[in-house]
Amino acid sequence: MMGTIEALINLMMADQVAIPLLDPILNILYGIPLLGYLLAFILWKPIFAGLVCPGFATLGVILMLFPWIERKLVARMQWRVGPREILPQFGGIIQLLADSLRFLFQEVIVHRDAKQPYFVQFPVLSFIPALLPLLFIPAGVIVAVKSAYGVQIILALVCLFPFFILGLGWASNSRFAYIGTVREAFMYFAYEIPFIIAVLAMIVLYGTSDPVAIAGMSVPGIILNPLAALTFFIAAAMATSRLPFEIAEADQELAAGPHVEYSGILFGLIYVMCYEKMYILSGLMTILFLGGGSGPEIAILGDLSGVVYFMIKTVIVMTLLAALRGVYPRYRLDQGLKIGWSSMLIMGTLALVISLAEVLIL
Amino acid sequence: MAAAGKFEWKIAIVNKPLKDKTYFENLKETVIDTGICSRCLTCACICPVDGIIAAKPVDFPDYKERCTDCGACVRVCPRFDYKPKYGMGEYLEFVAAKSNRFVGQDGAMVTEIMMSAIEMGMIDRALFVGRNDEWMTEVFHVYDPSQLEMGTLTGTKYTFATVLKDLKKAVLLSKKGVGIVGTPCIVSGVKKLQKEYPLFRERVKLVVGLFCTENFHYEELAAFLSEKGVDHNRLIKTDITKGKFIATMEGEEEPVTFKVKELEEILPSGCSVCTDFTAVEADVSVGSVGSKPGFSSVAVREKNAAEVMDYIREKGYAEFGGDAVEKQLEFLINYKIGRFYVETAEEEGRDKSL
Amino acid sequence: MKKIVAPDYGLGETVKSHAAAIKVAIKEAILPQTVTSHYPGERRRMPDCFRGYLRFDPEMCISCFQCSFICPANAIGMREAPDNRYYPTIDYGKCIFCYFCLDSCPGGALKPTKVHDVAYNDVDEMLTPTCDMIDMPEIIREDERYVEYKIDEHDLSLERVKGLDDLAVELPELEKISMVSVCVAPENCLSCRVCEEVCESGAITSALDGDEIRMTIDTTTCNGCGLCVKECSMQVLRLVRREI
Amino acid sequence: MMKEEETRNINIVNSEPLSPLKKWSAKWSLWPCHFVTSCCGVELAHAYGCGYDGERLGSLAMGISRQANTIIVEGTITRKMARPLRVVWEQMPDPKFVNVIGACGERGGIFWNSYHITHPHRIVPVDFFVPGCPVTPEALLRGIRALQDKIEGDDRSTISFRTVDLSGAGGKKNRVPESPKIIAPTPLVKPDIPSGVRWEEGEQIVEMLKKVLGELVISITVTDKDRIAIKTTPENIREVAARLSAEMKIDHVKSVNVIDVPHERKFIIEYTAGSYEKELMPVLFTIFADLRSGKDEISFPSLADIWMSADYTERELQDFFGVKFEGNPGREGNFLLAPDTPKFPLRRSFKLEEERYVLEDDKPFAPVIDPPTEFDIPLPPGLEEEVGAAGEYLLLVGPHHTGSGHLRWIMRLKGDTLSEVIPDPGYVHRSMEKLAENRLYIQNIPLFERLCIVDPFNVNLGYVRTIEKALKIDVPERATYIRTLMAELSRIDAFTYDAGIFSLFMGHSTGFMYLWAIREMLLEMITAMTGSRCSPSFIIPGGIRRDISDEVLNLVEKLPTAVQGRLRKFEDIFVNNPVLISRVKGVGVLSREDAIKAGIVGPFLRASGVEYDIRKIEPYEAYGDLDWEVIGADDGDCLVRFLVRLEEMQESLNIVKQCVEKLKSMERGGVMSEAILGEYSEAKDDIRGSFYRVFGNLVLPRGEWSTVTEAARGTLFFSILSDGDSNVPYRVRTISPSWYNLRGIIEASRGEKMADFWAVYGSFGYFPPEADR
Repeated sequence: MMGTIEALINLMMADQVAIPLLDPILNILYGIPLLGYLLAFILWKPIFAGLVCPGFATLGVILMLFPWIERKLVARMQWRVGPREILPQFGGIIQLLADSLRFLFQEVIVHRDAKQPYFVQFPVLSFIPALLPLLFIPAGVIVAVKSAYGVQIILALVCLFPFFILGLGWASNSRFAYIGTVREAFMYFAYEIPFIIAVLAMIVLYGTSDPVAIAGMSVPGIILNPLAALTFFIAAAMATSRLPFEIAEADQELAAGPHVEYSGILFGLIYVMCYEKMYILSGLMTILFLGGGSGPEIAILGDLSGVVYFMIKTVIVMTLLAALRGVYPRYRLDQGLKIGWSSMLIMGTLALVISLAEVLIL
Repeated sequence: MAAAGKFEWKIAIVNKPLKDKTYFENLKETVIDTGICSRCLTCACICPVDGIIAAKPVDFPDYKERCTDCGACVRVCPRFDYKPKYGMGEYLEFVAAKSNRFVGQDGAMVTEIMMSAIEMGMIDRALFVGRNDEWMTEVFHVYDPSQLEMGTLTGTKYTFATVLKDLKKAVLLSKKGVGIVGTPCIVSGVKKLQKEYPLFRERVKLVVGLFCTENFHYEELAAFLSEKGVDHNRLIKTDITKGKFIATMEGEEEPVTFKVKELEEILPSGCSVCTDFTAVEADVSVGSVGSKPGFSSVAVREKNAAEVMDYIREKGYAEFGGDAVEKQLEFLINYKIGRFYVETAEEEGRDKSL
Repeated sequence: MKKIVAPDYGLGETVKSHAAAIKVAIKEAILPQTVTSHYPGERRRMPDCFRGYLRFDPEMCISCFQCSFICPANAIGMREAPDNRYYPTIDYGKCIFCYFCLDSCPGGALKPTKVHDVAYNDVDEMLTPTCDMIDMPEIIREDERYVEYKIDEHDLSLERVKGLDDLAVELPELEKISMVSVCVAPENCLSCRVCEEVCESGAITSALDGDEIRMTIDTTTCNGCGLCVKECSMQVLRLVRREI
Repeated sequence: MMKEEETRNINIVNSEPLSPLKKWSAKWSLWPCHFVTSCCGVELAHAYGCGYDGERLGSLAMGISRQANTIIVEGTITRKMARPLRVVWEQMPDPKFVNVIGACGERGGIFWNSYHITHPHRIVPVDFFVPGCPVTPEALLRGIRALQDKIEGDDRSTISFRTVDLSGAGGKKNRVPESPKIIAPTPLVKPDIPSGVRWEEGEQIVEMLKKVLGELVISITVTDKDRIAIKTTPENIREVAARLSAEMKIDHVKSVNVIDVPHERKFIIEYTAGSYEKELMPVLFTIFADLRSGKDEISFPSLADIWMSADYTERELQDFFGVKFEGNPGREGNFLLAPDTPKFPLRRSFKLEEERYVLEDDKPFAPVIDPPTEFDIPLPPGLEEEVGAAGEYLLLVGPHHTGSGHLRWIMRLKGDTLSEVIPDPGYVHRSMEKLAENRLYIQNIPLFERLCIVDPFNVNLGYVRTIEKALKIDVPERATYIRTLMAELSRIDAFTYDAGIFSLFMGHSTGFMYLWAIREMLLEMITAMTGSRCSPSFIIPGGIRRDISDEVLNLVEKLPTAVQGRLRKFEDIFVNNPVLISRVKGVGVLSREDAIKAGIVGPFLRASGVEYDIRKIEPYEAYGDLDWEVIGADDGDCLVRFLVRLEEMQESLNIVKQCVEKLKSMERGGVMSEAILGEYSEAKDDIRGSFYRVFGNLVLPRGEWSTVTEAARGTLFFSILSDGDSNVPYRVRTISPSWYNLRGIIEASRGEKMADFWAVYGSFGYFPPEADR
């Protein structure tokens, strides 16, 4: 028994997140029984990836802060201020805390016409595809599950999202939700193929589909194949229902489409899920095109330096996606489909050709 | 215009027989309660607080609170100091005529005279008596011939009209002048108003009197008629010819008829003391008696009315059927005078017996 | 007629206008032309002609009812004060702030304020009786600055000034048009004394003088409210200019 | 029931043990649901627009009732809107809060005795009432702040008064004066009384008409310049209309009117038609016939198949008067009114509550209105079966839908294609016409202004011009320039509003905000000039209420360039955005013929190629002296409809510039016509102190007086029927541009994709309070 624990601790100690800055403190903490074990456990790279970054903790912070960033940024573009009075000294940074608590405490209405078990299940279940990809996304050298097929797995899980949205809409049993769902389904077909082609182009280019390996490449993908990056970015905007492709949710037309009947914490979950999706796609984009956690090494942070770079890049991508809201109006469904099936498909194919050419020539 | 200081004017106090009571109580006791009230509503017309209403009998329900005790009602009441008028009265001409423009009872000359006066610009509105679907009388201000199209303005109404109640309002709203049509008692009221107040002298430009034997209270007449089998919802036309009352109803071929005499049982007391059949004081009196069927007899008494008649002649608006025969009226004139004396005698007799 | 032609974008123009849109967005994200005023921390300074809550000065009121008559929302009801005069009360549950009342008030008894941001928790409280209208109302104020909108040739900008904006407004005195009631047709007078009853200033009096009634209008005390003229059923009275 | 409900939500927030967290989160996350009920919604948009930005307080204007927790009732709740209000309230999860803004929602405001309003606090529990008409954004935010305080446990009104003792020496008890209204008994109601104006072309047209119509008509009268009244009979009217339409090219109806004349036992049915042929453009042809009202059902032949533009108006009158228009394609049931509205409310026999001028006790005076007991709004009978049989499905959009405005669109969809949109208006029908019949002429100025508080001066001007036309008053030159200036500011005001909503419909909130910044500037100007942001009631018969100072003029002078600066950014980010262009180009096309047929007006008609601008063809105010151009286009799609208005805005700024220049060179003062002031001629610079004395007894000459005014969204028709004696109008008919354009929206969206409906809707700048009247 003791032996197993010992072995486990050794295993964990061998693969700890190295943070030179915190070393003195950590060394003391390691010495304390139990707490030391706990710390070792948390700082064990696979666990650290899952629990801290890019996993739960980071996700939590992102979810609490990013909508605020989005709202502030768009507000700025729109000549106004955005959330503020809740904490005027810090520009209302805790706004989302209030909103999410309010959702938590608010009544959840499951209306009579809803397909009731599913109506409650789907928002909860949708966390599976939302959380699992995080295990495969490397923040620098920290990753929960190393896999040679990491990118494909992420892709596969991300592609599960629309099914849950379809489920939400179906379970809502409302006409607006229904139309929103149909739109979501149509859009899914439109962006999925260019999206996959763009990723494929990068896999071809890199010759590997291990996210850690891809992130470690010396030249970022956006320079190698900007067209693929653009295709991926637009497809990501479509997949996350950002303007100008906010077609399924279309507030003014469908009153938020699939989400129209959700209230209280169930809506809170859906709201969170949308941002998770954005986080994952931005993370994927960072890995595929922006070199993941690479950047000038900050010695004092050790392994965390990669994490920091990864997070900065991801948040920038997310911000860009969010900023679209301030710039563009919304396309019509058929236009969205046309863009997906024509321009983007062509762009994706061209990107693939470029990748192949680069691979063949270089 | 007004210099600083005081602005004064004086009004003579009206006599009241019962010194310790208000004017309205005077009016009530001497006229309304004694039954000589003709329901002409001259008092309601002049009342400054608009409190006197055309109830049966005429009343001022909350006079204790609202009456300002100004005496105007007493001052204008034609029956307060009643000197009965009778006979044919003076007239400039007495002709039979028939309007070419309007259709109404007999010659529709009342309508013609009023409309011509409006057309001439003598008056800008005329007060007519209309009726609603229940055959209740209502006042109708006529400004334009097109308003006559609905057809409830012409023809005899047989029930008391409230036309005088609106006279002050009409006079104040009018810019040129007002014409009024009424029974002899209403005409007396208007003349009394004109005598007392310059406002009415200036603004009431034409008073058309109607030949009248009596009028009824609406409720009583309605009850009487329904007893006779007249349904006022379907009533189209009423008429009196040769001592018979004829009521034509929609959907029934045979009109209901009965003798006029029968109506005497519901004759209001105010009418029974009236002896004026031809509206002696009017500017022009119009009636059907005295001329051949389809024509009206027009007794032109004053100059203003003569002007209107000249205008009608000039424009050819009416067909003239020669002079009307005064003789034919005598029966009714005398009937009315006779009735008065019988009534008074009866009443005096009763008094004696008490 | 000047005809508008719809634009037809080629690829070049499309890219260009995409770029233009993005450029504006970036520019505004970095250097925004924000126009937000931070109510309740600061409040907009309204011009003096702003129509807010009304104040009332009983000294100037001639009880002419004109504010009540003109009010399109019937928000002003005259109410008898303990001194038997009729003063206005305003129901802010109906008031539409058109200031017809203020413009009608011949005595200048109604005065404007710039109070407009008020919330009531009970709809019945919204009726403001006369006695409450005399002093400036107190409202909850959290403002420390006031904002003035400055518009110049280039842009609209906000100018923030520390301090509290005074919400009371004194309008410049206007030349009053003073009227007085006179009798133009005494022969039509019914001597009903309605004018006397309606006269708040006590300028109209009646007295028995032998067998006549003497009606008197004291033109010095008459405040020209016009109620007697309006109420006279024979229209024997008229308002005329007071000669000075 | 209501008492429990009132405290329920605050009890939830107060319940232990997590109450501090609950309070804190609820306080800073008051999301108002999208429930625009009336014109105060404009100021709500300002409170959440960039000028005040309600989001600062954590109050995000979120559309959907399920996710929001606050209802801000914006003004009037009509009988029809009362139902959605209750439904929305019930859809919302607890804890939830309700604020009522605007006088209409409290005790009815200017519509206090309307037959179609209710009091929201009798339908849902209300936390706070904010006075104003419309409320200012600051007041709205004060309501939010008060609500926040209430959640924290401090429930109070935000105003307190110092009570001053009024008791003095008791005088004599005074008599209470009577109502100032003069109502003539059995008045003469006649639409064809000549005003005595010489108009030679009119005589020629009458000759022509006589030739065309021959025996079919009773009389043809020139009543006024540019107005010809044709009297006919109910039997002949269809033939008259058919001939006029075929031979005289009279191609649209401006108004259908029913005048109830109970004392003459008749209805006058009146069609006011016009033509878009160059030479007949300014002339109004009033074709009317008397309809005897008997005891049976009253019916009149419909002209909707000859003039499609008469269709909706006939349906509306069917609700109002119970006059059945035989042959009108409308469905059964009420078109405009709620199912439980009193029957035929515009008949004269339907009496409204009378005003009270004296308050006897401390009770505020408002009629007691029972709220509706049922909360669904029925669909037209048989529609669902019909739609099912056609293989289509129904989508009910509104009235509390984020993209519906205040009316319900019943969409018949086949796949993603709209086969038909059936409008269900009337949610903001506040019975202005009926109210106007019960108020003094002058009191109707603010009343009609509530038609459209984003275009207040034009509506104001429309009504006032009608009065001036009747009274034959000339307005002083300075006043005409100020009025023109204001009318143009108002045009920009309305355009920026509509364009803002359009960008929102297109999903572009930045465009909305940019325009709202421009609107803040405009409203600042309007406030500086008049003292009110949205409802100035500044234009009065004979001039304006007071002169404008030079300082304000200096401000206005700078406005055009400042606006243009901001507008350029809006153009870059929204108008020229390729996404927008691809969204709206070629969508919702109305050809010239279709546009005229559907009866659309204003810039939307011009966008379809009809050169019709009342400011040009019949210049009123100062338009004749100014240098400007009519803007039009040929495409008739959503894009040019929008671009035409955008260009028109530039033209308006240009006019503003010219007006200011002219005004600065003019001597100050004298902005009221002395003819109307009479003895009160000192009031010519400032009406203060003499308003009632001058206007209280305003009486119009007898007859019907009609004007058309070019409001921001097109022709605004006013017709006042006066009996010549009363100081209240006998009948006022107004048809607003949005009501005309409603048909345009329906016609243009037919066969388009579902999402394009909002492009069409937005491009028409439909403003429901204006349409519903």
